[in-house]
Amino acid sequence: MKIPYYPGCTLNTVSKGFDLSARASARSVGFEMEELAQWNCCGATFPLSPDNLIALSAPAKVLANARKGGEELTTLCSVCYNVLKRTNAVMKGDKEKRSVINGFINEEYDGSLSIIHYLEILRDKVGFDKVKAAVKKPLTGLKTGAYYGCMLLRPFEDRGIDDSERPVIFEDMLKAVGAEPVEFPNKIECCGAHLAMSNTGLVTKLSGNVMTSAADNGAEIIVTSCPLCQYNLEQSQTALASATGDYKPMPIIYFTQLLGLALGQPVETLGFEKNVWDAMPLLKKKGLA
Amino acid sequence: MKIRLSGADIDGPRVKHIERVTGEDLKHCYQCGKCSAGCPVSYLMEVPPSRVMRLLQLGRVDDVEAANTMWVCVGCVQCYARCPKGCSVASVLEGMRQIQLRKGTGPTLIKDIPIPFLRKAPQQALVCGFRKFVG
Amino acid sequence: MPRIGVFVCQCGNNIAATVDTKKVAEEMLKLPGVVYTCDYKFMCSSPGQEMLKQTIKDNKLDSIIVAACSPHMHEKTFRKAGEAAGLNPYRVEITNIREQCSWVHHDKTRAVGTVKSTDLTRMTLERLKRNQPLNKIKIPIKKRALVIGGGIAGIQAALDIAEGGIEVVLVEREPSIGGNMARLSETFPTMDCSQCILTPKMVEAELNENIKLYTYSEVEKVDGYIGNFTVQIRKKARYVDEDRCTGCGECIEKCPFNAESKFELGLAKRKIIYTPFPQSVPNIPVIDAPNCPKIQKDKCGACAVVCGPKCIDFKQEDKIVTEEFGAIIVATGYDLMPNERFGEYGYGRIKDVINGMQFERLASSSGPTGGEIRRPSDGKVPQSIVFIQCVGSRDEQKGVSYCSKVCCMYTAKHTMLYNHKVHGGKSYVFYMDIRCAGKRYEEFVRRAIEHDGAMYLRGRVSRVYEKDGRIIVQGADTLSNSQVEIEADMVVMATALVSRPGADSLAQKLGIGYDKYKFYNEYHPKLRPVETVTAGIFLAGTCMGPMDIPDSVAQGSATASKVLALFSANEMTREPITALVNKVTCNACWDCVTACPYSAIERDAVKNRQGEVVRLLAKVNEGVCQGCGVCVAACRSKSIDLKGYTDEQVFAALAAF
Amino acid sequence: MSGHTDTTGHSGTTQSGAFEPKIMAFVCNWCTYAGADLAGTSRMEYRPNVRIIKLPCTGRIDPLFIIKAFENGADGVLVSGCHPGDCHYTTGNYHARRRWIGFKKLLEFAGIDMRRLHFSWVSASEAIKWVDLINNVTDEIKNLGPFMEYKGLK
Ligand SMILES: Cc1cc2nc3c(=O)[nH]c(=O)nc-3n(C[C@H](O)[C@H](O)[C@H](O)COP(=O)(O)OP(=O)(O)OC[C@H]3O[C@@H](n4cnc5c(N)ncnc54)[C@H](O)[C@@H]3O)c2cc1C
Ligand SMILES: Cc1cc2nc3c(=O)[nH]c(=O)nc-3n(C[C@H](O)[C@H](O)[C@H](O)COP(=O)(O)OP(=O)(O)OC[C@H]3O[C@@H](n4cnc5c(N)ncnc54)[C@H](O)[C@@H]3O)c2cc1C
Ligand code: SF4
Ligand code: SF4
Ligand code: SF4
Ligand code: SF4
Ligand code: SF4
Ligand code: SF4
Ligand code: SF4
Ligand code: SF4
Repeated sequence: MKIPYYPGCTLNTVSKGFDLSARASARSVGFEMEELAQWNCCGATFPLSPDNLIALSAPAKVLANARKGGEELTTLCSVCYNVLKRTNAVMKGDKEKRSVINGFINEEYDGSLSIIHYLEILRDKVGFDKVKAAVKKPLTGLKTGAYYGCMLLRPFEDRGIDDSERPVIFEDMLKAVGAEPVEFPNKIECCGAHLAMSNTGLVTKLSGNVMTSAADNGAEIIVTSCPLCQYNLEQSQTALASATGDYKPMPIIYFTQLLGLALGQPVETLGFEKNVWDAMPLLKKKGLA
Repeated sequence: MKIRLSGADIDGPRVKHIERVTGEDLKHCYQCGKCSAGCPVSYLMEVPPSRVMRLLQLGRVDDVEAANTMWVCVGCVQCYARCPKGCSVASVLEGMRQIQLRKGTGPTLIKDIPIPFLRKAPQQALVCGFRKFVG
Repeated sequence: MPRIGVFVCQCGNNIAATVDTKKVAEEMLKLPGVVYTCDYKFMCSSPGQEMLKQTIKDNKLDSIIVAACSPHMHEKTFRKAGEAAGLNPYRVEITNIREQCSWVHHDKTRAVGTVKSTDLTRMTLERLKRNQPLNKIKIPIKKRALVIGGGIAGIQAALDIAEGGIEVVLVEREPSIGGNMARLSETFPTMDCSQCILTPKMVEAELNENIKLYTYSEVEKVDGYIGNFTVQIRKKARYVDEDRCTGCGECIEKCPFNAESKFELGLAKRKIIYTPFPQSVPNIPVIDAPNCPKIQKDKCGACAVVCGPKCIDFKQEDKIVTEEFGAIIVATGYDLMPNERFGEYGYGRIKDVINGMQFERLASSSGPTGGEIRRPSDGKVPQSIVFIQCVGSRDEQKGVSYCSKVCCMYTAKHTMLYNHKVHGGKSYVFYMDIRCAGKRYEEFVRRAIEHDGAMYLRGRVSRVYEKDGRIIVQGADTLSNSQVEIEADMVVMATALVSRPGADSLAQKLGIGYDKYKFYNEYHPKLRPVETVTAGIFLAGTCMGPMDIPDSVAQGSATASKVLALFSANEMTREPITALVNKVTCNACWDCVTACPYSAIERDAVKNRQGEVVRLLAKVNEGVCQGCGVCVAACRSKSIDLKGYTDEQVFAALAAF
Repeated sequence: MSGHTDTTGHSGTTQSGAFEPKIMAFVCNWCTYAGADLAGTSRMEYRPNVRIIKLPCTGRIDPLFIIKAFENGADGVLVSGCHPGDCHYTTGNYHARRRWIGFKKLLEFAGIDMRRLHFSWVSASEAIKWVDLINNVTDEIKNLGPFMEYKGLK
């Protein structure tokens, strides 16, 4: 099974580990991620004002190119997923906008692509039971907080990945690889997103809420699907630790890094070295690395 | 506080402009407050989300523009996802931000970006941030 | 040649002032078929009517026209007079020369009025010539009533009808009657204990000789029409012989297995052989077959061993009984919206987030906690409770757009009950509006706030989550314009009242309408609030939309009086203005069937002697047809016509215009 | 014998010789007929050119009725029933309306100027609306002049 894949700009650069571990894991469970021959940045934000069609031309271009290569498109980054999926809905459902946007990008794209997140492939196409069967090193005892953030789930009418209030897809994946998912209330609350640029105080507060919520419920490590979440959580831990004496920073990693580990990829290929808060001591302690 | 209401403000061109740019019908909001209740940055906003809707219903565009609300909104869409009436305060705020940015009257929040940020932050943060704050 | 008489009324000066009635009468006499005409001062007066009757007899008239006031005034009068003189009443036609002519055309020369009156009367004449004598439709009435649904609305209807000396069958889906009210603790606005006011009515329904209870039963099929319904009822297997069971409860006592109690909404367990609640009517247990090891795997059988009168029968099967009724009352009630839809409130994840009906059970002295407010997770008495109103109601995105009408009141009631039972307990209520418009309702809510200390917060809740063993409720108070956070021990959601699952399929069996939420439609929301478009079928209680007990009871009684009024005659007479299919030309396209607003047209078949279907054709059920004529216009092959308003008549009138 | 009788014995003109249109009105029994009755009991005055045919419901009106009315010399036709949602037969008037959409095309095809055909809703309490309607329609048809297309067909 080959599935066309849109990496997005972040995975191509700072978050290379996310990309590599995902590709390797895909091979272990029986599919191939085929990077689009031609792609551009999706714009990293879905414009909320409906008259802002210009902002849709970049993601529409991605979609139009992808459609030439197949009927499906997968991504890893939550933001790319959100932007592409919502843009696709516009291209499919709104004839007028479609023709304007197609005019901008000089294409004839009709919204017929289906956008599926990597997690959805694992759940719906591969099946978590097959993932489980492929596990070589079960992550037994690893108390993991799955942090969804906003973009995988909202807004609900375009969601696809799971119930926007009570998602379980991440936890199901973690169970399949033998880890112990930790339920924590802030798993669907915002990390502060792009305010990282203008208001670090605010980001520290919001990300801090996420992490204390996870830590209070016993998480030893947090997985995400979004480079921006990953960055914000990581960056906020220093301030958080100094503000509240009893908070101990924990590794914030991509879910594919854990997946890859469980599927038997060598730990050095998973990109853990890029993390600010090193995962290795924890993994070693648990006998996983 | 005393507000002098007039039809010219309530149905005025500025409100209509916001409705057109944002695609939202402000009348739909019935002031349940769910958006303000769930918004992660509501506590920081000078005018919380549900009040944004109310002030705009009253035609008080200036009051909303003067507040920090649209600049601290993180765009998490929680307000929209849970609004029982399907209103998107997120879109209203983004639209109002766009209006200001297009006019060049918005504050310049990202004059100087910290170098370490530039070096380490994911690309998407930059792209997104510039989109949100520069238009 | 017909023998037609035309009587032109002067109405004193009301008509004569602007219409030369004499001239109209003379003009009419010139027309073929007319053998007698006259004008007269007051046709409707006694001498006028006498003159009419005498003239009909003397001149052997076979049909007449009275040119006078609107048929809405005196059509009945003159049809009666004609009938008394031996005419078929439908051979009496009225021309309206007063409201349509003399009163609206004030020309003193009488020219305009006379011309128009002559035209109108001539048109009537041509219609009349093509008139068929019609006979009032007489429908015998089967004087028995069926009530579907044994909640308070259905029970009330059944009791009132029985009181009037009429037999009633009450069909209830569950093993006991009582419905939702049986679950309630105390009831607003007077705070009577629900069981105390409901149980006597349930017992009365059981003992009343005129009421036959079919519990654990459902309506399977409905045929016929007003006065003459034939209904099949499925009596589900109870596995207990109803006639012999004494209700001793031995079997329940000895049954070794448990299952979740539907009646207690997951807050308690019950045995496999059970009655839903102690005061069940009838007090006869049923076996929950899917969970009974004896029925499933032939293991156990303890109940049969202990039953003295030997009434347990593991082989019992469903039974279908067929009964006939003259009228049907539907009172199938409501359900609560499944809470799972509201993930943000933590339902399903947090054990102590419950709905209002579960709270009723906790507050009920016959409930799982004996009336003590204890939270489900650990049985502790909650020191603070957050009540969330409008959960699912007034929420067009995830719920329903309507207001559930009773939840503002019952939430206020809950805060009072809580305050009475848990001293020092604090209740918080998130509301959007307080909709308590009944008699003494506003006072009730103010009492909850002012006397029982409920803290009302205007706004919705957006998040409910657990932290350190407490429930954190994050909401907004739009009056103070701030986000509020409350640490609570329990959360009670006032979830929306919705229609019963399967309400639509029952409606289809009955041929009654329902709205997009599957609540049943009344005939007219103001003037015929308990009738349906299907004559003889009535609605009571919450199956038509959320309402409280006083309204449900009022409706139950209203339907009963409708039924008693219907049954006060031995047969019904109906206007014979109904549609009729031409059997020769009908080509079974069924256009009329789909067009008829009353489902009065059936797909019928002509069979040969061997009983084989020769061809299909439409057939109008006269008992149901209301005479609107929609079918006639719908039929492209002109194979259906409306008596009294036939195409031929209309064309004749047009030709005379 | 057809045509408005008038004092001069001529059809379609008054003594003064001015054109007086003939208008056929199909109305439902429950709403418009009662509304017209109310105009009468209130002694309102309106133009005398209209002749009413009462039907149980506008849903009963066969499009052919209208063609026949024109064939029989009508210069204008009026159809009026209950307001949407108020139909005595719950949905009869919806059926009627739905049929008109297709029917309009047919009428145009049959050479009938749509300005000669009026649809309206008049409830039992709308006497004034009825009066205005008749006056307006009469004046409009008067302006259009006699309907000649079908004259001579009969
Ligand atoms: C939490 C809560 C608290 C309330 N408190 C109050 C209060 O204090 N005071 C007050 O006035 N009102 C109160 N109400 C409202 C009250 O419950 C209703 O007004 C009342 O119970 C409606 O009665 P009903 O007979 O219409 O319906 P139901 O009680 O629902 O009865 C319908 C019956 O029909 C049966 N049935 C359904 N479908 C079929 C079928 N197809 N065939 C056969 N039988 C069928 C059902 O099993 C049921 O027994 C409260 C409501 C709620 C949710
Ligand atoms: C401004 C306003 C607008 C409204 N609009 C609506 C609406 O849009 N929709 C709606 O559903 N409801 C509406 N209502 C409510 C509606 O008017 C009432 O529900 C309804 O009229 C009540 O009818 P009734 O027969 O109970 O009382 P009434 O209409 O008051 O009739 C009582 C009758 O009894 C007579 N009477 C009184 N005492 C005696 C006596 N001792 N002996 C003999 N006769 C007596 C009176 O003269 C009167 O004729 C409105 C009410 C108001 C005030
Ligand atoms: S949630 Fe929606 S309806 Fe409620 S106050 Fe906010 S915008 Fe208005
Ligand atoms: S999108 Fe903005 S206003 Fe809406 S909840 Fe998120 S931060 Fe608040
Ligand atoms: S029958 Fe009618 S028109 Fe004649 S007198 Fe009686 S009320 Fe007047
Ligand atoms: S033991 Fe027998 S008689 Fe007693 S309740 Fe049970 S079934 Fe009825
Ligand atoms: S046979 Fe079934 S119902 Fe009877 S006692 Fe055993 S489990 Fe209970
Ligand atoms: S009755 Fe009150 S709580 Fe219930 S839906 Fe209506 S407003 Fe909301
Ligand atoms: S006249 Fe009306 S009610 Fe009767 S069969 Fe025809 S459409 Fe149905
Ligand atoms: S529409 Fe006419 S032809 Fe068709 S089934 Fe009905 S009566 Fe027969």
